[in-house]
Amino acid sequence: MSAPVLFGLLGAALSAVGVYGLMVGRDALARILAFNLLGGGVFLVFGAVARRGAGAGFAADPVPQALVITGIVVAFSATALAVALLKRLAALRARPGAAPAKVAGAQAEGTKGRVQPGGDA
Amino acid sequence: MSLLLDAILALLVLAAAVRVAAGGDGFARVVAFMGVGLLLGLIWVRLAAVDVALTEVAVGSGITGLVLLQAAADAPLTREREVGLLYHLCAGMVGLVVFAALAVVVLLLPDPAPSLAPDVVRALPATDLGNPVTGVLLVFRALDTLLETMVLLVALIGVWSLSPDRHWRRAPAPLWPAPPSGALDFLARVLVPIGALVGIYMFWAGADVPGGAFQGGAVLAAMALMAMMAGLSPVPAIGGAGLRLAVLAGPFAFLGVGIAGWFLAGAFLDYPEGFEKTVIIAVEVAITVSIAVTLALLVLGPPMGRKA
Amino acid sequence: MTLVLDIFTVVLVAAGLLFFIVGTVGLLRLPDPLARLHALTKADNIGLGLLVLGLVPQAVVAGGGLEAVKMVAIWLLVQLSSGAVSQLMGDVAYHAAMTADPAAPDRSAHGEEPAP
Amino acid sequence: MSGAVLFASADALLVVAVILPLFAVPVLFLAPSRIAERATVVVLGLSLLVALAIAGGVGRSGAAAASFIGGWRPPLGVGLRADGFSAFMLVMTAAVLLATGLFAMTTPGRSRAGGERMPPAFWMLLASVFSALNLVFLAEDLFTLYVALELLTFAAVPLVCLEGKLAQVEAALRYLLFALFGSLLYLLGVVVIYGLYGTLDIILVAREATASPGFVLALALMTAGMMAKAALFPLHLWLPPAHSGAPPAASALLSAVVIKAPIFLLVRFWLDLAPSTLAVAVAPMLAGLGAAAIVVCSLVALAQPRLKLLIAYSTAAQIGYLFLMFPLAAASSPWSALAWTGGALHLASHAFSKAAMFMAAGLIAEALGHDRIAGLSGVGRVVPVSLFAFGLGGLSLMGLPPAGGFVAKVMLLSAAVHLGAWWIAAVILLGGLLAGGYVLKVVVLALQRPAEPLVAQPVAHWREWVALALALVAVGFGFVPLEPSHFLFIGRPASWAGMVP
Repeated sequence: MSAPVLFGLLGAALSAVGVYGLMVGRDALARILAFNLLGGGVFLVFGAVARRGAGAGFAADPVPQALVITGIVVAFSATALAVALLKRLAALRARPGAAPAKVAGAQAEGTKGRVQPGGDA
Repeated sequence: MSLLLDAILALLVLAAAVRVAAGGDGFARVVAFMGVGLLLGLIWVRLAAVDVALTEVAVGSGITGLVLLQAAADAPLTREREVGLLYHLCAGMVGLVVFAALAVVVLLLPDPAPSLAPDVVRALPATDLGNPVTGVLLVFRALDTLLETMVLLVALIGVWSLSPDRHWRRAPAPLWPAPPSGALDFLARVLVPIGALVGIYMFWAGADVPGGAFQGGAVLAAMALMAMMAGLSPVPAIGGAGLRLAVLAGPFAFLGVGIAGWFLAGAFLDYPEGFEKTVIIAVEVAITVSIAVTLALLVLGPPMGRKA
Repeated sequence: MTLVLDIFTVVLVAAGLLFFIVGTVGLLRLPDPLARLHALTKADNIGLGLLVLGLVPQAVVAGGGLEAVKMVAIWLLVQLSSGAVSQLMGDVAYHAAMTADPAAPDRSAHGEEPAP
Repeated sequence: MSGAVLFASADALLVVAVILPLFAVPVLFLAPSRIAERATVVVLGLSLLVALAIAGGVGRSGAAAASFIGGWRPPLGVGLRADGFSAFMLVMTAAVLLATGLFAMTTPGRSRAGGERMPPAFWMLLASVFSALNLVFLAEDLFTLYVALELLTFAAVPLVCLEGKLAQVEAALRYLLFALFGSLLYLLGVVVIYGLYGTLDIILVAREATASPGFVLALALMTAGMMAKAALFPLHLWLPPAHSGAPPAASALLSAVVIKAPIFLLVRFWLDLAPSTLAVAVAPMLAGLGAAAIVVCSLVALAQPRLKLLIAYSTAAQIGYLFLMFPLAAASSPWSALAWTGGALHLASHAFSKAAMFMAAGLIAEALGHDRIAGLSGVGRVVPVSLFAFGLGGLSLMGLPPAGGFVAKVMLLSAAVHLGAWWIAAVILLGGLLAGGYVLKVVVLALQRPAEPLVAQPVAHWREWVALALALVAVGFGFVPLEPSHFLFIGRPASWAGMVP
């Protein structure tokens, strides 16, 4: 077995752990973490593909490397957005008025439209 | 021998990943995840992808970890749902299937591997760049990179949109609620200038050796955040014209250069002959600034009710 | 000459690893955060220092002075950041212990009240 | 050739379609919102003209238009390509988004304090959604498509929770996680394809692809990813809370066009990328899920107590029809062209009718202060134009003449009958009956005499007319000829032959 194959298999394993985590994650943080593991696994498989494609004087195919860099930055953006939503959710749940009954009513209010965001305090 | 070391590295990553997915304390999981990121950085070096290794450590582990730590601190663990044993088994089966299928594919990949490396070698001299990865990012697949800067911008708009409209010119909450301690202050005073230098070097060297706008921008963002955590600089209000221009500079300078390419070189995102490297570096300066500012703002989160 | 250098490297790296092992055992075995930090900082400072010191001659022989300078710079940066971060973590752990103990001394002086 | 000539050429318009909407973002970032709002609507209008120009060019020349970014040809570079189907999607999207923009504009004379204005983020996200969708329809590169899908996700998710309420933020987070899961599964498939063929260009991959285990796995991963994004049963659970919780303008664009992007890509993957024998083998599975979506989600829609949730479940059901198209369109028979045309027509008429229905529901809720279906009796007297728009949109969903949905379903039905797929025919008919059930439930109630006098807020009439215009377009599709469309087949099968960089 060669290093690219070994790390390709590791990528497969990380992807599997990520998929499992996304399916069973009990809280949103768990699922965000699982998403990042899955991303790491996908990128690693791509890295193995890149290393196998070494040639023409390069130790690895540069195209997948560039794509993985793009992918990592996109995954970070996704994480930042998800965490911002998660924090907002935690803040809303911590409010005294956020009893379940009120939550159910929020939908009707929501359809009124044109309400200032966050204006339900 | 080196394969043995690689195998140990792989097992460490796997163990840390299982720890991340295992549940329990949020902080512990996030720290384990950052460990996965650092180890993955080593693996990328072993895969001869140093540019990716730098990105993985700076963005995938470092800044992502910072964001996740905030989530662990802010959101108490809420068990949003309880899943039964049967569901666990199903999910485990799905995971196993994913692993088995991917493993088979990895083992059966064609030999010799198809690769675009020869095409890149043929085309790279026309770009005057020494680093093939930068060549792919900024020349051959410039559209992807342009869109990636847009993705960051849209993500920032999305994060800001979580705040009420009236907060759109205010500042995000500081990352570090307690008053800064002496140790942090000292660390920031010494490390921020060094780190800023490293960030600028990473971007500058990226044309010819591993590094580039994304890696350099991430390091600069981390240094800005550190300065803010130590209280050396205030958290900026998001309404300032300078800040907003800095956020827009990268994507729209890139877009502008792309449109100029239509008139000067005959195709969108083509660079005028003889000036390729100059124009590419100029675009990279703008992108680096925007990435640094945008990443830092994404970490800081939506503006809060506080006036800066 | 190379033999002497090699022996020097092996001895120092082995000593460095010993510190890392001790530090790791301490991290796993010691009872509270402050004691664990105490164990870890030893690994970071002396362990890494010995590793770098052991490897510097090899780097000089193989690649000239620049590689050696880089390694020393890494060690210095780790010294700086691990020292400062240990301070911060110790601070947090200390205050957490104080908060958990009702008989703790006045804690307003430490200002760990979370900002609103 | 000089740059100015290139700029106006049909090929260059493909790039313009992608980048033009983005120029609304800096205006919004820097200018006061009143100016920015109008600037965005102007940009939306210009983009519609660009889409029409592309469609006109494709129709006139009878061949696909193409553009190579930076002059680099695939496999190294990225190619954009508009065939008949892409051009059709571009025009449809541009029209719906322009209507959405008009609907969301501030009523002249109403102050900001009245809560009448959409936040600036809405306009920026709208422009970004537009750009991302155009890229999805045009890009021939699998990784560029990944970036486009992520751009679409990041722009669409915050639209769900613009009002910042707890239920909306929950729905947005769930939507985001589903969408990200889908994106990564898709990317995993792309990685496998690169490992097998060393290229990411759809046309170049299709030329080499065989039904090898690796390629089948890649397609399976990409399909699963798109199914999660398209909310195909049983991955539909994120859709109803997200689409029903958003402000009406956002619901309209999410349900009408955003959801179509992954479906468009599935069509590309199974009819352009996959070997046809493989497509024939797999299509019945997709159709089975589609059938389940139609039956289950329609029944759930019938039971909904709120109007917007009902419409959202109806979207989850209507998506099923587009999957019923696959076995019919993949079969090598003259009838498959008719099925293909019917599928495309259904896609467009659903987009227009669903946008109209969400806008109408928003206006009804604005007038009454709630959207409980039980409390809708007599609302037809308060907002007759909105109710008419809702009814016309519903007509198309039911598949009654003369609406577009009718012609689409007749095409699908005749193809199904001639191809001997009786169960598909049965599901199409059953779905129409169920849609009739949930639409008529609302309309009949709304036309009743109210039990007690209704207290209603006035709504802006011109916004009612926007909804009605969309519904009329959906009905207008009912007058297209009942035959396979020539336009949709321009540029198929796909090839780069004859395209100069």
